[in-house]
Amino acid sequence: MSAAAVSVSGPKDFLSEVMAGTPGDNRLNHCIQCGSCGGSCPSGAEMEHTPRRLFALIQAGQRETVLKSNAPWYCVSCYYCTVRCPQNIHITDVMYTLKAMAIRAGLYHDAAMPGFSETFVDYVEKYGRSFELGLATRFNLRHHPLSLAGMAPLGLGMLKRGRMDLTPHRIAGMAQLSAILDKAKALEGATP
Amino acid sequence: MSDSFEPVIIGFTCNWCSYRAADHAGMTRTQYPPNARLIRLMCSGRLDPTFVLKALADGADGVLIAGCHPGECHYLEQNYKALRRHRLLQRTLAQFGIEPERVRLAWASAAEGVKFAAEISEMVEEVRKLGPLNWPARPRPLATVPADIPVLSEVAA
Amino acid sequence: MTSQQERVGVYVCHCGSNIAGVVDVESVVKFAAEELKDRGVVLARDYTFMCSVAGQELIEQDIREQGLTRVVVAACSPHLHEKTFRGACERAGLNPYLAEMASIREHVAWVHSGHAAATAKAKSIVSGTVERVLKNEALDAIKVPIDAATLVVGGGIAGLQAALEVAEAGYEVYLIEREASLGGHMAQFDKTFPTLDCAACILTPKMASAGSHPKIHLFTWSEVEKVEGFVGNYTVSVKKKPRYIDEDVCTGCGICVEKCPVLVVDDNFEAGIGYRKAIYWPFAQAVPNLPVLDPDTCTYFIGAKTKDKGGCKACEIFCPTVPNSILFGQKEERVTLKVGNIILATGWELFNARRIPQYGYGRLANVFSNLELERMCNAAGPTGGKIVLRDGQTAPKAVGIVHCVGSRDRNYNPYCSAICCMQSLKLAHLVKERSGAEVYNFYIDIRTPGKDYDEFYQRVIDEGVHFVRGKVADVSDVPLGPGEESGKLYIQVEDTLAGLQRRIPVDMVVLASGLEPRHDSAEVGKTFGISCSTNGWFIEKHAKLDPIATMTDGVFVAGCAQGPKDIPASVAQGAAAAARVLSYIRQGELALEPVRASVVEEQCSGCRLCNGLCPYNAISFVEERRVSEINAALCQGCGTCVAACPAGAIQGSGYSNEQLFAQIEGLLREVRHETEVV
Amino acid sequence: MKALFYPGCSMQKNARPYLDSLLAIRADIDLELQEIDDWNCCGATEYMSVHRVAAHSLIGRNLALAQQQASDSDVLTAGCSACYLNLAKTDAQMREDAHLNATVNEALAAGGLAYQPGSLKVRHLLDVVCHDIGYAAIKARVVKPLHGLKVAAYYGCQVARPDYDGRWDCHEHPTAMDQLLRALGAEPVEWSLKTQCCGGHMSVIGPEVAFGLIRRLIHGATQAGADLVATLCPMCQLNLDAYQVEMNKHFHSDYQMPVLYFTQLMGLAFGKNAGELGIGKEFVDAAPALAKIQAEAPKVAEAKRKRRPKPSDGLPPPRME
Repeated sequence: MSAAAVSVSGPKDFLSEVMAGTPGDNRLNHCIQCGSCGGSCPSGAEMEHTPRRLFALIQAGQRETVLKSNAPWYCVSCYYCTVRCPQNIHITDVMYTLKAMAIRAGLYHDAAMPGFSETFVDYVEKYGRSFELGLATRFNLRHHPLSLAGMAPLGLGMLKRGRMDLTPHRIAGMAQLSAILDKAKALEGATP
Repeated sequence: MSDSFEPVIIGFTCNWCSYRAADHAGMTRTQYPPNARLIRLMCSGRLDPTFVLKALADGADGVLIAGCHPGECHYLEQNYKALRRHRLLQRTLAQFGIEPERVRLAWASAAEGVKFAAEISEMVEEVRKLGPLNWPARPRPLATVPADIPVLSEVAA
Repeated sequence: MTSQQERVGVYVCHCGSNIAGVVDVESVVKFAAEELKDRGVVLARDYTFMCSVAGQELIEQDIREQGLTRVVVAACSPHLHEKTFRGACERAGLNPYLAEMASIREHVAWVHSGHAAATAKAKSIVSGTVERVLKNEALDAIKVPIDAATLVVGGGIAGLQAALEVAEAGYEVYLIEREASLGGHMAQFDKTFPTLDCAACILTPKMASAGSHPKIHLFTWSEVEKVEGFVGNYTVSVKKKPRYIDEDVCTGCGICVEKCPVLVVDDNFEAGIGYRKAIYWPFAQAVPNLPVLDPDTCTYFIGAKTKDKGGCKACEIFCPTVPNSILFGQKEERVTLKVGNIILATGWELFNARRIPQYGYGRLANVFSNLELERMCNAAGPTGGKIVLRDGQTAPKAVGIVHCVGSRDRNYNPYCSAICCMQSLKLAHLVKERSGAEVYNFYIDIRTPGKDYDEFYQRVIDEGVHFVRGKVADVSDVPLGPGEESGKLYIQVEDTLAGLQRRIPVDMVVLASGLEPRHDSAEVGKTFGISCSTNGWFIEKHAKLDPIATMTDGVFVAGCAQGPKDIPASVAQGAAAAARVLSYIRQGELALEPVRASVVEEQCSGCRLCNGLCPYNAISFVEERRVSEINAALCQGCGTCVAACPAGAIQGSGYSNEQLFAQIEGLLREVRHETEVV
Repeated sequence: MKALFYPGCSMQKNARPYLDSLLAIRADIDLELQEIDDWNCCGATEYMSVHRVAAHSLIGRNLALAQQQASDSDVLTAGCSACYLNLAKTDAQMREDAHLNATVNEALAAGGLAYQPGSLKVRHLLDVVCHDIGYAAIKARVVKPLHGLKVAAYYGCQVARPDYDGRWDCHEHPTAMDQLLRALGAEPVEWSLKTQCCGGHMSVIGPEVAFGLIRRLIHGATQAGADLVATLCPMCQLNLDAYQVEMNKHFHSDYQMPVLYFTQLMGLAFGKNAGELGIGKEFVDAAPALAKIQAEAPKVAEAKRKRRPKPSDGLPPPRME
């Protein structure tokens, strides 16, 4: 084995870190590499690594490869893998953990994926509600400027049918929500 | 000695299910706290209530009574007698000021090492919270038959 | 005190590193030798393996030379080696019941990791055992006579083997089978792995031998309802279900079956892919060679129930025997049997793949179970051995075999069903041979640990069967993209070796459904006084050293009732169970643990409280003397009456109050000392 | 019955027809909804990807407000699958994970709030309608049965999975909506894709993946002979309806499969007019499909006379038993 293939932190550390970051009895260490997750995944064909492969890489301590993978970002949260997993691993929850870890480590490979999530989060943190028009526009402007024009008919169609707001709605308890989220983030930063 | 209180538990187990559940915990290397010491009876129905009183009087902080699951007794239904005696025991001990949690009844089949270990772990934590049992206040010298412990005739059946 | 006169030897076993790796054995020995000296311990030793011949000789030598009167062995669970060490004592002339074991492996070393706490606990246990053994009494084993007749429950290959072995040795066997014929699941198969012997060719001779053996009394279409008694002396009540056939008259000519106009799906023998009549042969080579009438589908019975008048009666009309063999009025019968031993070979059931909806079984026409495919491969089956789609005609061009259906899956059964890999390889071979179809096996691991099994796997690879490593995600009849053809079944899977998601179009899917315990195994276990594992299989006495006996003396297990296994293992276990039974029979009587209750009449007040407590009705009241009395032959030694007697008049040998009080004191030795110090 | 109601952002706008139709039928089914005052966005599947604890706290605020405002019902219902799942997930994981529970409550305390996990029963609207109101009560309200309308009941992912509280009969092939449709007089079609993914956020971040999934669903419903798809989730409706047009462009196909909310179909069966139910705001026009509704119940094909099976019939048919 080449030196580069050996993880610096040691394989077990990364596995423990991912498990600790995922709530409940997530059983990630029980993976038997059967592939029922990768087989069940609606976007599995587009993933650089199937969930199964990611779990092997996690066990092997390949932190960077895992956190750079597009796989977690292609997760659509359909939970097929979770309910079908013969080892009852909470796979979807692990995907959330990996996304958050990738953002923290700044290791995501295509900014578009986390970009969508982060844009969404921005709106929620500013208004307390999501705002589809703003979200789609800002996301596409930032990441897919060319496709913006292509999607315009859909946006217009939504507006025409009264299914899209032109301005965002702000909740009354915005200060309260901000206080909660700030505290939560501080606590999240404090605990791994 | 560590400063935290380590309770001593005496466990009465039956030959067919719960003692073997303890064996099964061993075979599957299921870890649990070392506070319990087991006594094998042929059946939980053999449990004479005075055994429990004796154990508590001699320094145990809690007593576990473990038998086969209801309906699975090796001797058909004798574990139901253990169930009845356990209830009466708890009532009687309450009159002595002893918390009912100190006498726990559990069912475990020969295949349930994990359950048996969990019962012990839970019980150790519960009794740890209750603290040491100093009852009766003065210990007896070794090897005397506890003649002054009341025989619970109403517990018999 | 008596303890002053007794000479106790304490032996602490290392069990290699099993005990010594956690418990400080030397410290335990020192404790016994020094601290327990005043309790009568005259010597304490440790040894790597006490159970070895050398270890046992050590004890024997000490008994002879040091004059030990009591022995304590701190080692594994008494369920493993109590007999071993009692045997050693007996050989040295010490009553075997003056020895006791202290379990410091299963109850200490294997469940605790802190050395200090584990060692302290081991000392308490040794102390408790020493106190107990001081109160032990010399006892004699109880001898019970063994009835030479044997009950075998289940007429599959395991039960057949057991029954034939016992009968060949010259003893009576009652063979009970729930279905209408002997044969079990093996009779449904076409070929057997890995040799591809025809299942019927090797099974039916055994069925015929059992059917005609003068020592074997066959009860098919029958079930055991109740079992009473104990080893050597069981009374068994058997329910014979009505076949509506006069077994003594019927010649098995089959005209009734031919004339019956009602055709129904045969969910039993044909696994749902074939038909049978309302009066039917269980299958062609059935033993006994008698049809059975199914009142739920018979026109006469349905008519009699709904309209108060029967109809049809074609079977009766055409029956050529005199008197007529059809008995519409036949009723359930009950038979009582006396036997000394029981062999349970009740077998398994197929996992119901409908529980995994994503595989489409029961919904998609061309998804079959492995058992259905076994019938399809069988020349005597509904398709005459042709591999066809649901239309009964079209041969599949591609077939996918899905492994681990309901097995190795915590959503269903966590265990490996042990036989499905080999069965799937066999089916792959047969499908390929019969239809020429491309065959894909989808597996997690191929498990071929039997003799010549992996060689068979290699052969199937050579035959061109495809292998894809991945647990199948789903089977669907809907194409994903415009490039996918309609009318196919798509197997979606991650090819884990290629790291790709694949969708493989096939015409037929075969689900390698796993083995499950019989749905009523818990109830059956209760009837025979044995228990089931969490997965529902009968629990053997010891997983390694006694996989044949059970916790109930005189009840043995064989075949899949004890856990999934293949035919050779079932046959071996059936024969082994028979050997155990024969050994009991030849001994003529059996030595039982002398754990029994007895009444000390002088102390008995005649309150009768104990009378109703005994589950075996062993306690009766003697009017003349106004005392209760215990029948030692009936008593099983549970001790409930001992605990209940308000006068303390009932003695429990082996588990006396004195022994148990002493053990409590011994276990709490250091706590008592501490409190005294305080 | 009475229930606390969490509408969610989608129902406010893009899924307005869902909300409108729900409001239109609630009196008929005797469902009293108490909207959580000043609720905030649930974070969809996005917030959880960025900040896990903050995401649970974001959801926790809604749970805490609901618990505070609850008067005589502990049922909290949401119509959007993602909202429902998020609320249920936070409640379940706070129950299971003591550390998470403590952390979220510490965050909530910064806003003067607290939530006791398990104090509310989080339920999807379909669950409340089918299992609490019940099919019999619904059937009794039907004045214009949807006779002749073949509907593919589409549940999507997040209602039946992971199903923290065991509310559904099956993770893959639930039957509640099928039974509801039957109660309305419609004919649910048998199809394989009831809980397959609609594409979720892939329609925005990776449209080609989404188009494949959308096509499969629309094709599956068409192949099963459905006149329309009934859904219970704004995201599913948006992907299957609005993106159906884009998907057609992508594959050069011409699927025309209308997608309506189950509440809209309930409204039709209860005799409400289409406008009141928000019908007409869908991209793929539902009018041609709805025109198939017949006044009379279609004659059930007469049960085939029992005849003896013949070998030419092939093997006995598969059964679900």
